Amino acid sequence: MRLTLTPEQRELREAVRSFLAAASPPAKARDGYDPAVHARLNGELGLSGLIVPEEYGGAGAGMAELAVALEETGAALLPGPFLATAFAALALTRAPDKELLTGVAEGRIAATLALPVVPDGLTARAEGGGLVVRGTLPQVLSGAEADVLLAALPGTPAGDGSGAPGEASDGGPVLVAVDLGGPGVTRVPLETLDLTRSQARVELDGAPARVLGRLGAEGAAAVADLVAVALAAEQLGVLRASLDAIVAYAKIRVAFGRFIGSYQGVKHKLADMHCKLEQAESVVRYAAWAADEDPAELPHAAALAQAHTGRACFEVARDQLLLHGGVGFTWEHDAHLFYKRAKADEVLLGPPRVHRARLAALMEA
Amino acid sequence: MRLTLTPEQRELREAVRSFLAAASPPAKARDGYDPAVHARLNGELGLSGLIVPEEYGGAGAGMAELAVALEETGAALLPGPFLATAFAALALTRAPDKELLTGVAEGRIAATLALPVVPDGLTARAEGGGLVVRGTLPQVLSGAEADVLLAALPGTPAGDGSGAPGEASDGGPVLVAVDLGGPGVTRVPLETLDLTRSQARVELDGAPARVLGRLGAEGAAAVADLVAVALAAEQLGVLRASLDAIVAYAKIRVAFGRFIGSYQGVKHKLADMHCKLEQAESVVRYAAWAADEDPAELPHAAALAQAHTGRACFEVARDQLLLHGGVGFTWEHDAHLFYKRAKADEVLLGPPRVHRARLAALMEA
Amino acid sequence: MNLDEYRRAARAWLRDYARPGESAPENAISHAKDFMARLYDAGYSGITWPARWGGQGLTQAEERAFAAEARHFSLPTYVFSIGLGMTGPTLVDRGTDEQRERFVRPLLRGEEIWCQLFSEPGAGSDVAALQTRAVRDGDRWIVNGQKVWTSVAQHADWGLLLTRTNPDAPKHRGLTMFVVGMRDPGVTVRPLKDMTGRAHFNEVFFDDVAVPDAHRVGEVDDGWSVAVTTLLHERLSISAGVGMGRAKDDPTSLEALRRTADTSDPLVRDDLVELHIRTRALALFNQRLAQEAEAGLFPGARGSAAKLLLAELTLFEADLATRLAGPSAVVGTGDGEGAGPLAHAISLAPAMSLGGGTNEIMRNIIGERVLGLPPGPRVDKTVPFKDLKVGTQG
Amino acid sequence: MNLDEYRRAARAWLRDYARPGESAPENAISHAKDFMARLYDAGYSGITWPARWGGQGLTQAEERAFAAEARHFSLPTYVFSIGLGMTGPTLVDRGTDEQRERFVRPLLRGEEIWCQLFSEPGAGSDVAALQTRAVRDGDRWIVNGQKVWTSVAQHADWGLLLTRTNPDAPKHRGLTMFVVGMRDPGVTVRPLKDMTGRAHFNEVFFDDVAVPDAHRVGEVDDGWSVAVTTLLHERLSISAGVGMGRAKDDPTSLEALRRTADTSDPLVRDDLVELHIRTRALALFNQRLAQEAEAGLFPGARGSAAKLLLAELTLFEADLATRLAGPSAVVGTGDGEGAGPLAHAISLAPAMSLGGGTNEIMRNIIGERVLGLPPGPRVDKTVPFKDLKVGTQG
Repeated sequence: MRLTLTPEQRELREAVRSFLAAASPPAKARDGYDPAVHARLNGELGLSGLIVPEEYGGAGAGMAELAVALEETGAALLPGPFLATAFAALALTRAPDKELLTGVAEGRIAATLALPVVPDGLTARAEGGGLVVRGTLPQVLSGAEADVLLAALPGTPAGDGSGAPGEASDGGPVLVAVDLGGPGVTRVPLETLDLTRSQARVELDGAPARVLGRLGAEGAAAVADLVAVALAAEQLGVLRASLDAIVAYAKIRVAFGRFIGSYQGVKHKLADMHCKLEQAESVVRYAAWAADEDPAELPHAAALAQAHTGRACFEVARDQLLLHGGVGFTWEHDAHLFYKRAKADEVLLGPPRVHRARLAALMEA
Repeated sequence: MRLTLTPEQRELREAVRSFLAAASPPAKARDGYDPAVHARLNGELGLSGLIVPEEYGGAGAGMAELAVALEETGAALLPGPFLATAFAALALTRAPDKELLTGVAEGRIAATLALPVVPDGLTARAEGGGLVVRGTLPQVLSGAEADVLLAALPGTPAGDGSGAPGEASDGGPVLVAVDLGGPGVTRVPLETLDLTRSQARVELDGAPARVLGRLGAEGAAAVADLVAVALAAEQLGVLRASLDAIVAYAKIRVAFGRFIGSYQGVKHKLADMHCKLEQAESVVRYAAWAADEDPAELPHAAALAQAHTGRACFEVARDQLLLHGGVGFTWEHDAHLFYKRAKADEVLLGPPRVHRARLAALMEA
Repeated sequence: MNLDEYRRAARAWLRDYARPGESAPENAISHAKDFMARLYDAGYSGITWPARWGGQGLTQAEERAFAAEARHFSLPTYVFSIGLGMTGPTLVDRGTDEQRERFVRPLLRGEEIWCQLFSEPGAGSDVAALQTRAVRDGDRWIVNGQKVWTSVAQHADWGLLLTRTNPDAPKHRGLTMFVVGMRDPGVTVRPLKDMTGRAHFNEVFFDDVAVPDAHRVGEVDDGWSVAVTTLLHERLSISAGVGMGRAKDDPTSLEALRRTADTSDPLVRDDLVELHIRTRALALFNQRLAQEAEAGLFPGARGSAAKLLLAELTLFEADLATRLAGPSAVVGTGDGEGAGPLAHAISLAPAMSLGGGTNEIMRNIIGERVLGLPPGPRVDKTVPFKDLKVGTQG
Repeated sequence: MNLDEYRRAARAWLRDYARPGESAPENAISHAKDFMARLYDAGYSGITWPARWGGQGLTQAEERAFAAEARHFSLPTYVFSIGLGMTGPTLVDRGTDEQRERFVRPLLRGEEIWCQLFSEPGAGSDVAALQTRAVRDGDRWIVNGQKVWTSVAQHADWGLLLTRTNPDAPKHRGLTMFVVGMRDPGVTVRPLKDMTGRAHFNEVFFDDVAVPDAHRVGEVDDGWSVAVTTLLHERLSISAGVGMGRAKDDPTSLEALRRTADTSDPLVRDDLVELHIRTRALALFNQRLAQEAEAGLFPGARGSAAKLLLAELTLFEADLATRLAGPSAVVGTGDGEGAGPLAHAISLAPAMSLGGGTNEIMRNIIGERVLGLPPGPRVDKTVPFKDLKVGTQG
């Protein structure tokens, strides 16, 4: 099990970090999605193609590398569909599709994935020689910005007249793609707590869908695990940047004639936050390793990553806001951007207790 | 609802406090039960008769007064069967018995109550014109020191041949008394974490028992609630004394040239401990009021008292030990006596989650 | 009239003139002023204040009795809260007779609205580190500087203003307090948008603002002792109100969560038990403090414990509510009404931990004034202010 | 021999000479000494120590490789841990050649046992506040005073002793380090009973003990810089071992609780999830630190984070285990075998938070040395020691 970065991974981190420091620092995140930055990220750095197999024009890297990238985009609170596209690309590792993978690798296609990985309320039916999808997804990450929606539809036994994708002869989920700019699609942007990343309600009323392949129950579970690990990597970045910000402030802010970082009331809390960071980084590296190297450990590692990192990230983001004092409560300061991203991330894959329940179930097994 | 002490209650507190400060300070508690102190407590202060009705020679006071006394005996870590006798006296409020109440009021009889209030594993049978009890109680509070054991036996319908007390025609529990010095009783003193108060295994093999009266399910539940409130009062005392001890030490112990209480690392923790004390006192006063004045609120108040105070007491006792530094880890120092009493109290009525589960059930209702 | 009669009369008056659940929109100033005038005429404004300056000259007992009754109503008195709770009592305690005569009665009658101008961007927890300068110019003073976190400044007629008059003295010994006219030339009030996206507070800028020396409160360079009086009143008024009432539609309250959460899940039920324990324990503590106060035992610094616990409970319950709700907690419905009540709650939750003294300041107060622990070493009490590090450096 | 070969050879040797699960009873000193001699002869004692003084002159890589293999065995080396981890490295770094020649090889071969004599009743976290005096008397020093929390003192031949030689200097500048013979006249070792009822440590009393000046380590009054070396080695050896192994029969471990707790209760299952999360997160952190160390990146002060987390986990798991077990957690069976394993665990749990630096000290280290936060003001660095408040006052 490798828990440290390789020299190549450290180089990747430096490249992404210095790009974002110039092109999209946290202060810019409140302005929302900047397609130009997104294009440069995918163009100059090829980041959208990082985990796309080489045969589709990507870099063929693994979760360990994606985690390094997501830690940096998280730390910068990068707006836009980067995480959503990564989720979609992870789903595509289980049902590869040349058109989509090539488009993602080239940065032409921004995609998103319906969550949870097998969402409620969508039905598919064969109509006019193709498949159409109906139903509403109440919250789709970057749903207003993405070009394509991937959704894992619950399959039904072949021969069933309901029109679900016939390929799904085991009844397991099937991955389909819907063109979000196409007919039968209504997107309603939602007001979000997290100002730095959008969500949308997506209403599908006979939207044409293309079957990408069968995930099966096991494949769908694996996609959910990969998504959980990817999100944890972003959370690690948010956590680290939150801590860095308040540590820096504690060294320059004075109260009662002393830097506030010299007070144990602040110093000891920052030390505890550092302990959370050390553990979160260890857990995320482990989960990324499991995603790349050990499918048998992945379910446990993914649940652990969300259960630990989601909470740690929010707690650190909350405490950095509080320790900033009054200025941290102002709109102009960045502290609340981290706090809100951390909360939005914590609940992105469901109430956090689902990850703990998953761990409990895996411990029983 | 009255949450403050009356002048009379404050006088009672002062009397018990000054008596114990002289006769049984915490440092003496490690020597264990001193019957002479116990006799003076009951004689000079009449404490064992505090809640015994006046018609049986007691003071006829309520839970509010008993709580005041238990807070002080808790703060002093008083060894011996005082709490056990109070538990028994609370049970007797639901099935009064002249002989026992008079004996308790006069300080002649030390009693205890089998816990939980309707314990498992005891059976009663009519034999030779009387009732005899069989079974083992694995842990009886002050079981080696008490003269009489009270136990609520699950009743069975009248006419059932199993020999349970016939009075219990509703199947609800019946309170019986067993002479712990009598035949058929074996008492095995147990090694205890809490050095200041003993427990014993009590094996009953045909021990003669006397039926005191029917509790019924409701009465047994009420006794359990009263016991929970009484224990919370003791816990409040342990909590307060723990905090007092470490606050005093923080004012005289020096590290790096400053009193340790001047460091925020210590000061802020002590402030949080004070917050727990303020809340615990409020909760205990409320629960004592409910015990005396509002039977409908008692179940909720009793569960709240244990759920809040049991945890707060242990946390404060633990933190005072830790903040004492190395000296707190020595056998000679009193810090561990509070820590161990707090832990023993926290689990006395079962795993602490039972109180939370009770609260959950009451919230549903 | 005994206390019971007083309380019954108050209840009857409130039933007639105040509606339960009535909201207090900040912009309905004229309505609020009308209500205050009626309250004053009925004898319920300034209950404990000296009759000579317009108060009723009664005791804390009557004040508490009225407050207990008023708790069942939502009075439109928000814009007067700074005047009634802080600046008014400061003038009564420390003002000149001319100042009392001029300012107190109009304040009690709701004719004039007050704000308090202490905090600065570089002086939050450490108020005495403030840098707004007042320089003497004959019988007046010229003020320059910036204040922040000022409630109701946009409506205020007058402000109680703490300034630095002697930078060569140690920081507590070179401050002077004034009453400043908020409509005077050179005073600019700008709404301060906070992390909820709303403007609950203001920034106030002073640009060569002239203040007559007759509006000085207390001696020159002795403003800190006046400010301590104000802050003491602030703390009392916060702790008196703490945890006593809450918005009925609070989506993070136990009642709301019991309706919305999945209570078939034992873990959710246990989360609600935890919230219930914390809520009840704090509510009971506040009730006990109130009972002690009614018996003449005032909470003093112990009120800081109630404030700290409320701050922590507020964070806990908003956090819990969002965790229970899951993804929907962080979005609105797309109808332009904002990101939803839970999102607003989690955004607002830190306010209680920051306003009226941070949690760290509360712990210092509890440690030093309740438990009697020694203070930490102070490097800022003797150095001339101009040589002291303040604010944000580098 | 490359690292893999080294590791395989070590594994083979351990299989032959050390048994898995072998216990290390403190009283089997002769057995322990025999084992150390064999370990030394095999080249596994002092792997990174200079060959000139008896070590193997290899690198951290070999040391880590051996440690990784040894983790699967329980070596009877406990009584040598202070010598190997702290006093030996200090002598190698700071001793004279005569001292190295005399002491290092016997230490590595297990012929002599060492203890460390720094802490005093009045100087725990603040070691430099110690009061044990050494007064020069020709070519020797006369020592009087008391030390505490001394592991293995009852078996030790030698102790590394920190004393005060100049009370007129500030506290860090008047200390001198010595090697003292633990069997010398005037040295009294007394077991110190701790809150578990056992004696894991000792008190050591010095009553006119003569120490030759040749046994002085470092310069006169420069003992603090020597002590810092020792404490650095202590911290490294604690953090290296932290969380790596644990007693197989620990009744508070997740494995034990999964066997004993009622896992049909969802709340119990969630408690075990919490324990699992904390245990795994810390274990993974330790593994990451170890991997970094193998790659040449040493943890330094970051090891304090691992130590702090282990201290907190130890408290949490003992507390949790007793809460899950309920009443039976706090009693024995009445057979004279004590109050039971959970009662012992809850008694022992605070030790990790107190020994090797309290949690507060760890947080200071993390804050200042990892995060680079400014230190608090120090009142004790310049005052002559004799004028400084130390220990317990009043």
